[in-house]
Order: sequence, then structure tokens, then C-alpha cells
Amino acid sequence: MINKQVARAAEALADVRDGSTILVGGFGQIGHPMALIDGLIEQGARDLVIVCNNAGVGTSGLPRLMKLGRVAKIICSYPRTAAVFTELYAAGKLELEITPQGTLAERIRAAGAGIGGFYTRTSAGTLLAAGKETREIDGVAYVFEKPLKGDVAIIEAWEGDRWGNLTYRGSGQNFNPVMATAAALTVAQVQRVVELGAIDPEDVVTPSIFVDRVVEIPYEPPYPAISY
Amino acid sequence: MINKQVARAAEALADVRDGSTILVGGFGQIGHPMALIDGLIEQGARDLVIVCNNAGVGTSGLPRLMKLGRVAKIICSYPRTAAVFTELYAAGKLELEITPQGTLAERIRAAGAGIGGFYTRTSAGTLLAAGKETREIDGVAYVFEKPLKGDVAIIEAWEGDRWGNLTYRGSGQNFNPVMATAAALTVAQVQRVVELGAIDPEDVVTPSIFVDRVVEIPYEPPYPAISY
Amino acid sequence: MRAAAERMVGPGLEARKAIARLVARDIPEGWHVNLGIGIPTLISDLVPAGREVLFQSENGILGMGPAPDDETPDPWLVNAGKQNVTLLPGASLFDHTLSFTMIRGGHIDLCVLGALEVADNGDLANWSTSAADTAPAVGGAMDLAVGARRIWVAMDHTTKQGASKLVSACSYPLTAAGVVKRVYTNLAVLDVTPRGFEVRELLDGVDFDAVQARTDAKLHRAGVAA
Amino acid sequence: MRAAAERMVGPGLEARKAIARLVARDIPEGWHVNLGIGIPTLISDLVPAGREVLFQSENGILGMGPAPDDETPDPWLVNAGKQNVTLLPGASLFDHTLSFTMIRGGHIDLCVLGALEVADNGDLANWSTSAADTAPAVGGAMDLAVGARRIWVAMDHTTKQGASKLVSACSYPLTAAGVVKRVYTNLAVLDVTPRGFEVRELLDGVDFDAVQARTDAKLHRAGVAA
Repeated sequence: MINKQVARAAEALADVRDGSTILVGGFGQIGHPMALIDGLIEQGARDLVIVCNNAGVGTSGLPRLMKLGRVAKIICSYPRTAAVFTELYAAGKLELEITPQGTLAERIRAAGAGIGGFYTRTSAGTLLAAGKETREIDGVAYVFEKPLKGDVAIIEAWEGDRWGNLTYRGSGQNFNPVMATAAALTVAQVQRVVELGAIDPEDVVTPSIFVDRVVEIPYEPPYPAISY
Repeated sequence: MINKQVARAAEALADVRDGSTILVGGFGQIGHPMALIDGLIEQGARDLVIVCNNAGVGTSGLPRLMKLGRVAKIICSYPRTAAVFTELYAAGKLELEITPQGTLAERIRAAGAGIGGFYTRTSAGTLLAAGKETREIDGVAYVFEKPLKGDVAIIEAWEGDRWGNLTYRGSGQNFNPVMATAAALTVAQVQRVVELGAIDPEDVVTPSIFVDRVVEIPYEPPYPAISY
Repeated sequence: MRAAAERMVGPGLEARKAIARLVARDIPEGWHVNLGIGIPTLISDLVPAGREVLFQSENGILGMGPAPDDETPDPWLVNAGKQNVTLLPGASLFDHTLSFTMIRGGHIDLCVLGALEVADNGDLANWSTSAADTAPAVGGAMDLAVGARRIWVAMDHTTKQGASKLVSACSYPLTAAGVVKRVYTNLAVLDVTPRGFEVRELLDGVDFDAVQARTDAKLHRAGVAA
Repeated sequence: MRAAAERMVGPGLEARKAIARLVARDIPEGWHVNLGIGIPTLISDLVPAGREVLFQSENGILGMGPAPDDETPDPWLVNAGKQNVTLLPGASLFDHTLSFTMIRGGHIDLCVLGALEVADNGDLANWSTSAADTAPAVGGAMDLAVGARRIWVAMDHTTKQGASKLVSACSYPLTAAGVVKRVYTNLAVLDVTPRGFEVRELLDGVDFDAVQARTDAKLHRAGVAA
């Protein structure tokens, strides 16, 4: 019997190696796998490359991982959300790769979908296109972007089953479904594990094929929404 | 008040011009917008370029449109489903562009998603890559593929509302959601039009932004499944 | 004339709302609109009652309603500024790839952004104040700037220091080249045309020369040859 | 020896099922498997009871169950061969872009295809019998051939005319180069290795020389140096 459920977050991440690229779901606090980040902190891997839209908020989660010196590089669209990021970056202790938000999502999709690279108009003629191949297509300037693959993806979903099917709630999808497709190992934190078959096949957002491990982490309505 | 519902198929397609590229949803008979094809037949446009996974079955729908001499070219992955296609093609009266099924879907997605082109391993080193740009990426051969945009998309869905939100049933999604994103005008044939708000926001598969017109065409469980 | 005077020194919340109201007035029914942070955020609540406009948020929402006015907002539902929002009947929820299919694929009718500078050729600078920014952050600005069918900018006419934000050439790093079609400020509404900025509308108590005096770029009167 | 004799002249349904059963035997629990038309279609019903294997269909289904045995199949649910199918608990439904994300993105553990020819370097020809095909049709074969983690072929060992389908070089147009890892026929199971075809298993009543006699390419005995 297939059973992808794992009891604890750190156990689900036990085989993460130093130097891994970790795709981390979420947009701000929503759909952001806080328990799995804590599991990563407990687990101990170092020199991580973190791919996440934001750099976290406050002092727990990603900011704590950064503060502990475990992050070598961060690839994101909007890191200016955590003070510790700004400090470490200013001190030259953290490498940063800024990617436009849509390009970040599309590069991750390309990795998951077996696309070797693609052309986008986004960032053409700007500093963020510096050093990248460009091409004129039908008279318009495009920038060549490469796939961005993870060794591990940690994501947050709403319900999951023992095969790894996932649903999401509200604006909780964001980067999670696409990141699930693009890593060698995908671990999902879910609010509840339900019986196989309890999720209507038409309601599945992330089909089970993309998910390797499921950890049940029920929690109260999460964080106060923070505006920045 | 936004209201995208149109009473009749031919009315919804009234402004289709000669020479248009028409994206036609469906995989075999399922999710295939038969009533809209009939509307296109009634409407009269000629020299059409049809983009559809198959060439239809039997003598109605696409085969009838072809038989009437209204189709100049068909772009598909598996046309060998209709006898009239084979006849017209053998007689040199119909141009054919064969595209691998996944590449067909991805080229349509690129058009809908503002991607200027992409690299895929599919068809590398085969006859279908003849004349196409190739590139070696990380030691593997890739083929460059361009976006495939429609002037019109005609698709079939299950439920729709007056804004154009759509759901699908069973294996009825197939090419429909991606085609909805990739045409200047997208017309959806639905089994029933429901009140705005009746579709749960989490159940919407095609968000309303991609749909321009909705035609209600209720019908009995469709065609006998045909194996070929 | 107090309102006019206030416009000269930079708008407070009411003046910012006045800018947002002008934009809201000009959005036709049925448009799909993405709003950036700052003044644009104020627009959604100012659309005239009964006019159906669909607001999109790049984190996966189409059909956002007003901010929740009760004590128990849905904590799983936030907009791109991470503020709690509501959904209208007919709303839909989706992931980032479909959201940026909408944005980059030309499906968004209008994106209203704030800006650091707008040049009279439509160049937009709104993401970074320096090529050596200490911690640059771009978010979805570059995708929106090239992908939306129209880019309008809603901003103060000048910086707090009084420098013009409508310029003949951007000094800050570009977000995208040649994309801005219209600018709404606390002084005027200006179209970006082949000959440069054209004053489309002056706010109450403001005249053309007063706007030109506060603008780095040369202004043109609508319908008057240069 | 009747079964063995039948294998020599080309399999009927029972012999085709025997090939399919061997493939089914070798699929471990938890694999995600896409089946082509022909003999591969028979595999799903032959997986040993209690072993969970997830069958994918490129038209948007993961977790297909057996063919419907009642009089009222769901007409909206068909597989890639357009036959009505059922869903297992845990199944999911999706569109073509996500389906080919699975396929092209390397998420499918195994694809079992039929073939016109397989070469001993793993080249696969299964979509067209001529460069001047009167009406070529490729379907998803090329995407599956390059995208699945493993390609196994299940086919008759020879054509109806008795010509070997295991060849030293394909004469038909390629579907993909160097992708086949294993071949199941009515005579043997063969691995594609760096030195060519290696006989992994002989079917009952068939010996190595009998297989070699019906094979265009040179065969190797497993574990025996060339």
C-alpha cells in the first residue's frame, strides 16, 4: 500500500543534503510551510539555496534559517520583507538573485514540465536582463530564461491523502502547485490528511504524482495578515 | 452588468473572418464543441486553419467542415480519425501540420501566457524537427517551438456563468482550458449556465478573464465512446 | 483654494483618494484590472456603484471585493500587498502560473502602478532607486509592465523634495521601456503620446503653466500642435 | 508445446495477454505508468491484486481503474484510446498542460509502448511507416518517448510477415533516439544495454537460438561477456 504520510517534519526532511536548492512555497505568510522550515532548521542542512517569493517575515521561519547562517543564497522576487535578510545582504553574507515574480514562477514550471528554457518579454532592456541572452521575436525584445529546479520542494496545502493528492484554500495556492512539480523530492505540509478517495478527482489541484511525502500539521487560522 | 451569454452558436461566431485560425477543444469526442462547429458551418467563414488534437470522427462536425471545403489547413497530433481527412489530404486539398501532442498543448500555452518560444526535447532527431532550430542544453538536444495563437477558440465546458467562469467534467478538460487562454476571441459551449457565484471560486478551472462568449447547449450523454 | 494649495505641496490621504477616484472614474465596465501598491490600492473601493470591474491580484485572485469590514476576515485570503480581502460572486482562485498567464499573456486590460519616474516616451521606473540598491526587490512589477494591455501610473506629481516625477529621461533603473500610456497625478491627467506628455485634464484650481512649472519634461496641450 | 508454437507464428489474444502479464508482473507498487495502444493496453487489468500502480492517461487522468463492467459507463470519462474507463479512489483529473508536465517533465516512472521497430541502441520507431506517410499521426508518442523515466516496449517479436522487429538499425522514421530500456515479446524479455540486446528471460518452450533466429539484431546472453 502506498503511504506517503510521515509523522514529523524533520523526519520528512531527514535526507536533505548540504548545498541543496530548496523551493519554498507561499506568498507572504499564506501557503508558506512554516512547520517544514522549522523541520529544516532542526534537520541541520547548511549552505542552502532558498527559492521563495519572499524572504519571510519577523524572526521565525526563513529569517531564523538565515540568521543561523544556513542559507548561502536566496532566489526571489521580493526579499525586502525580513530585516535579517537586509542585514545579511548588506554585510555580504548572503547571495541574492532577484527574479521577476512571473519569471520565477515560469522558470520553476519549465523545470517541472521538461522545458529547456523559454523567452519572455519581462525584464527586457532592464538591469535584470544583464548578461542574459536576448532575441528579437516579431520585432519585440525577449529574454532567455532557464529552468529552475529544486532538490527539494517544501509546500503548504489544505487537505492531502496517502497518495499525496492536494487541495488548497483561499489564496494559498500561489507558488505551491508549481513548486510541487519541480523538485526531486516534494514534501507537503497539510492541515489534515483525509481518506483516499475523500477528495473529488475534479477538486485535486496537485495530483499525487508530484508529491513524495505528506506531513499533517493542523493549526489555528495562521498569522495576522501583515501589510508591507 | 457584464453578460457574456449569447443565445445561438452561429451568433456567437458571427464575426469570424475567412482565413482565421480556430482552436478547437476536445480529445476525440469528449470536450469537443460540436454545437459550435455546427455554428461555424452555419456562419460560413472559409479558408480556416483548424487547430485540434484530432480531425473529428464520422461525418458531422470537423469532417463536415472539411468536406464542405472550408478548411485550408489542419494542425493536430492525430488526424487519422476521420476518413474525409485522409481523402482530402491524399488528394492534396488539405494542408497538414503534425505536432506532437504535448508540444501542441505547450505551443498553445505559450501563446496564452506571453512566452515567445521554448525548447523541448520532444521530436529532437526526428522528421518532425526538420527545419526547426535545435540547441544543445546540458548535453541534450532540444527543439525550438513557437507559440500557436488562435484568432478564435471554440471550447466545450460543463458549467458556465455570465462572467464566463467555467468548470469541466470527467476527462473533458483536455485542451479546453489552455485553448481558452490563447485566442483573441474565446467562445465556450456549456451544458448549463448557472447564477454568478454558484461556482465555488476554488472550483473554477477556467477563470472568466479568458472567456468572451458563453452559449448554453444542454445535451444528453454525448456520443458512444469510439475506440480507434 | 485649500485643496488646490494642498495639491501643490503633495497630497494627503484625501488628495490621494482624489487621484484614485479619477482613475476609477475612467475604468469601463468589464475590464480586468491589476492594482499596484500605493495610490492604486485605493482605486477598487472608488469604482462607481453598479459598474462591474474585475480586480486581479497576482497571488491568484480574480474578482476581489472590498476589504472585509467584520472582525473575522478569512486569514487565507490576501491580496498582493498581503492585506485581507473579500471575493465577489463570480470570483476565482488559482496559482501563480495561471496568474502570470493572465498578466504576461496580455489578458489584463489595465494595470495601475505607482512610479518613481515616468519619462515622456513611456519609460517606467518604479522598482529600484539605484543600480547599486542595497536590497533590490522587483515583485511582479516587470511582468505587469510588459504584459498588461495598458499601463496607467497614479502618483504624486513630484517627490517630497519637490522634484518632478515626470521626466524627459528616467534616471532610475527601468522597470520597462515605453509602456506607460497615461499618468494621473495630484495636478493633472496626462497621456503619453508620440510627441510626449499631453495634458488631458487639469485638476480643479490648477492651470497648464502651474503643471509645466512643476514638470521636468515638456508638456503639450491636448489637441494643440506643438 | 502448442503455446510455444503459437508464439513462433505470432500471438493471438491469449499470447498477447501473456506478454502483458509479464510486464504487469515487473511493475513495482507506487509507479506511475502510461500505457500505449495495442498490447500495453492489456497491462492495467493484469497487475497482481493488492499492488497499487497508478495508470496515467495523457488526456488528463491519473489513477485509472478497470474498464466499466456495467451498462452505464460515464460517457465523459475516456482514456487516450477513447475507451470508457473508471477511476480508483485517489484518482485526479486535469488538463493537457498538466498532463504533459507529468509526461515531459520526467514524472512518469514507466511508459509501455508498442513499436514497429526497436534498434539495439534503444532507438524507437512507432509512429510512421514511411517518410512519405499518406496521413501521418503521432499523438503523444514522441512526448512519452523522451519524457518518461523508462520506456519499455511490448510487441510481437516479428511482423505478420515474419520480419524481425528487433533490428540493428531502424528503417522506419524514429519516434525518439536511444530511449528503449527493455522489450517484452512473445519469445523473450530483452534489456537494451550498452552492448545491445541482452536476453533477460526466455518464455516457456523458447530457447536462445530460436529467438536469435527470429531476430535481425545480434543478441547477448545476460551475464555472459560478448
